[in-house]
Amino acid sequence: MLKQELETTFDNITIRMEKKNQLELSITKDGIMSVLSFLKNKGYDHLHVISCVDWIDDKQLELVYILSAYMKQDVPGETEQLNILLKTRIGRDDPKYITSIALFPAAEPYEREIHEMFGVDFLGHPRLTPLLLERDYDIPPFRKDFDTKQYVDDVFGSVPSVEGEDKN
Amino acid sequence: MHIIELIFSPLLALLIGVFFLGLARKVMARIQWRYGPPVTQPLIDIIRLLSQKSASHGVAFNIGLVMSLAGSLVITLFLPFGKIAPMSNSGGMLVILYLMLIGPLGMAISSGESANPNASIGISRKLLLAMGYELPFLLVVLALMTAYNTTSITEIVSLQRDTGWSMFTFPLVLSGIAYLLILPAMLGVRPFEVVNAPQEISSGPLVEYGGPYLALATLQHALAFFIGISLFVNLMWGGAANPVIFFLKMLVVFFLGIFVNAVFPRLRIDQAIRYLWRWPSLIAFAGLILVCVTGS
Amino acid sequence: MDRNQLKKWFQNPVKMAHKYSLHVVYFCTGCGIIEIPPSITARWDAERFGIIPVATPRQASLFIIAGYVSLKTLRSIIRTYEQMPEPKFTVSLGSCPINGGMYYDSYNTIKHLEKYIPVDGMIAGCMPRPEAIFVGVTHLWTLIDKDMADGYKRYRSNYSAYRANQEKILGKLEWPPLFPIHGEE
Amino acid sequence: MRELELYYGPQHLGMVGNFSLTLQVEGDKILKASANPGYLHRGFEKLMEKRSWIKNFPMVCRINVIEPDSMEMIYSMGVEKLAGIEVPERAHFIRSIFLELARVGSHLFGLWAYANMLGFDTVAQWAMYHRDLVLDLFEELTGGRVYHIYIWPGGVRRDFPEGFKDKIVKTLHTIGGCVPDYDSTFFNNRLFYERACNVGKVSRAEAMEMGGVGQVIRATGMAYDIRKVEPYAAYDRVPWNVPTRKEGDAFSRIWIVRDEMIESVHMIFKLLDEMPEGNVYNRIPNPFKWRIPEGEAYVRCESSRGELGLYMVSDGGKEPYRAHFRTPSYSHGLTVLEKALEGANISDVGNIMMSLYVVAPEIDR
Repeated sequence: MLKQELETTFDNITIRMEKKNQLELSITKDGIMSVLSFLKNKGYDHLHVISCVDWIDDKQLELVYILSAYMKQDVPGETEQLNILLKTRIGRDDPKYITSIALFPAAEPYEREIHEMFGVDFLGHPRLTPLLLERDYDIPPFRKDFDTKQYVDDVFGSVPSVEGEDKN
Repeated sequence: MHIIELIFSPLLALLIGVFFLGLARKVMARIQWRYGPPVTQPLIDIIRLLSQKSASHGVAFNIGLVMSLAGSLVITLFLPFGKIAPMSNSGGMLVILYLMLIGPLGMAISSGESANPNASIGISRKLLLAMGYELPFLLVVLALMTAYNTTSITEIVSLQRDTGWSMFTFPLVLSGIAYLLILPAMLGVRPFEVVNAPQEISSGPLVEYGGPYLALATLQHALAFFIGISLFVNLMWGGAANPVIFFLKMLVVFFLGIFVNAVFPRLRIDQAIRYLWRWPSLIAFAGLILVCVTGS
Repeated sequence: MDRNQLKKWFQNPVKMAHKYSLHVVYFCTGCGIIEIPPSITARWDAERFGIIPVATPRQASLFIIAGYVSLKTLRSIIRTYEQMPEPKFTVSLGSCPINGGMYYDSYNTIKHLEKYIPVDGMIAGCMPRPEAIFVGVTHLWTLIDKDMADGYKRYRSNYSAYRANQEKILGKLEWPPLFPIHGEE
Repeated sequence: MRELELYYGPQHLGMVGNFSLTLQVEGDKILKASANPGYLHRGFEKLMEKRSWIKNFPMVCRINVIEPDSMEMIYSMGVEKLAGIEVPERAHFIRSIFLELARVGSHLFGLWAYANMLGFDTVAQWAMYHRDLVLDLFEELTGGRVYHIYIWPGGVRRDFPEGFKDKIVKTLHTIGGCVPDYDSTFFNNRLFYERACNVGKVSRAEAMEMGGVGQVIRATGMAYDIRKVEPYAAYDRVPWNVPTRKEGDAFSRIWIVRDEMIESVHMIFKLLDEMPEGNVYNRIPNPFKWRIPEGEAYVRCESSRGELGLYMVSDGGKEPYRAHFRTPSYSHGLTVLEKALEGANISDVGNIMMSLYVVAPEIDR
């Protein structure tokens, strides 16, 4: 039902439904906002998470918006609960995207985190300040080319132990 | 003899106050299904604190603390503890009422100097709370003074020996009830433990106190506890001629306070003030009118 | 209290008071904090030994670092430690402050806590059970008895090395040094 | 009045984990609050990419220290969905019982934290004692007090030992026998009502757009529970109710916690009655060589603080390519809390925060 509506409304959308309760939509990067507002009007009003996957081989970052309907569970006819995975890919070098706070205020911390962990700039976000991290990392730490073991050896391994500490 | 009493009675007050603090922790622990610390625990804490080095935050920080402790120590001279009453003939209730303000004021000066926002919030709460219970307390004291026609505590106590405890004599019943209602606030136990609330404002005025300063503040707290209970016993429960009986009476009041402490959460400061200025004040006022109407 | 203890009280009341009045500032840095509430509440009741949590470092004498230490926490740990009045003791819970534990390759947790602040005792385990915490505390008592819980003295004497390590990992620290640093006077 | 900047946390008595708030205060009123998490960040999701599927179990349960079991559950569910593993019927029941026990324990911990914040030491101590009784059950069943690693892909690690059912019943009766005590000292206490009523109000519309889940939306009258909506384990095999209230304030959230605990206990009794015999796990391939086919999955379950989600991607390798946990405290602590604190009294910060049941390690991961 929703599937047909989506197919007729948007041209360049790929729809897959392989697993139970899970609808995967892929769309080019300029279509996300219109699909999000379309889904929100359809009752998919709860944004669970905005995730990001680093596909380093394709030199792309994939943003994943996961939505489901909270209010809709009372509506008769819609018995099946769907989790919608809305995906888009953006370039890995100098990634920029638009914020979705206007549609979903819950997106604010997720976008902050993705900015921090993957280095994606969300245009129009009111505070892209550091959320979780203390140090500045050269490569945002959640990217695939950030080697944690190497980093740990470089940074923490080089700290000398304090003199006289081995007394105990 | 008089000199010995002068030296002895503040020490006794300190000792009993510290003992009450320890007993409070033990009793609370038992209510909470725990074994609890030894009764001497506050004493151990004080020894430990006195041996630590801590930072001072300026001259006013030290002076205020000493002033607060000294003010509380002086009150104990005016309070009869059984027969031990070194200075209770001079002065009387009015002096005590005046001196009771010095404790919070000294703490305010001292912790204001530490410039910690938690301390300033805590001290504003402390002064507000003092304002809250002073009004009904003053009304109660006025009623007592009118009823017994004297301001001296020793005389109030000795008069009660003839008439029975003032809490249970006819015109003072209402005042007695009002005093009982504000007693937790005067002792600073829950639900009125708003000043030191560790979970809300990191123990309020005491936030920057460490080492010896905290030891002095603990002693001041112990003294305040002692004064609150002793004043109640003297004014309402007839005091006592014998120090042992007096102590037992104090224990009963203390247990009342601790049981209230165990089963209530703390109120917000505005709720506490609203409570204190409503029922206890009304009852105390009614008690005062009753005394004036029926009095001689 | 047996007779032996009474004798000790007379001999050295200050040391005994330090042993039996450990006021703790619990730094709930990690998983360790989950076993702290059981150990201070009805089941194990740490208050038997005079151990109670306090709200501010100024009032404390024991600093319990309960678990892995992330970089953001390290900054506040150092500040808290420096605010505590001397003598002060530090105990860390769990394997993570000892050598990184299961976060050996995490980019945001430090691996050896004793390189940044002196630690008097380390209780291993993931998580140390409440019993283990009490064993650690009794061990600390022995150390205090033998004057071996001298972390704060080591901090004083090796302050420049500690400060250098802290600045190496956290960048320039915004508060002034607690003790004079060698070579600057 | 002078405006003050007040730092609340990171280390604070009665707070679960390190979490700090910067409050703009005018007098006793909070003008603006901004949350500052990150004190417990370990980078789990990054570390998981370096460890094999089965090695990740010790990692996931440490994300949430209070209730690790729902973390194990969601990870198992994710792996099962990606790899297409079936779970035997008895294992479903055992999982449900186990998770409900964990929910009771976690709620008791939450009650400790909340009561402690209000200065209700006595009730706090009782709650912590009762939680310990639940932990004893876990210890007997799994060998661990806090971290259990009991739920695996394909079932559970081992069956209930002899006589374990009776022990569960006995423990729950002990705890249930104290409900009148809790009621008279805490839940029906007038002062608790005074402190919590109309404090930290979150309306349904606000909760929805801020991403509130769990008690936050159930306190606004919406009976949304993943166990009902998208049943997993054995939650659709027995009848049970979703407790709701209408007001949306701290008082109703804490009452929902109480009602949920009682509902969980009743549910455990029903599940114990209807538990079938049989196998408790299906064998999985050799975990050291285990590869999971390419794909992605989003699974969710109901933890004690609300909906817990896991987005997982596999590229057909030995390790997860990406795992992202959507934890309930994330939106509660970062968006809902900031909203609820605006205009609140300064004494109510901990009150509001613990009634939202914000658990810091969940936010930071």
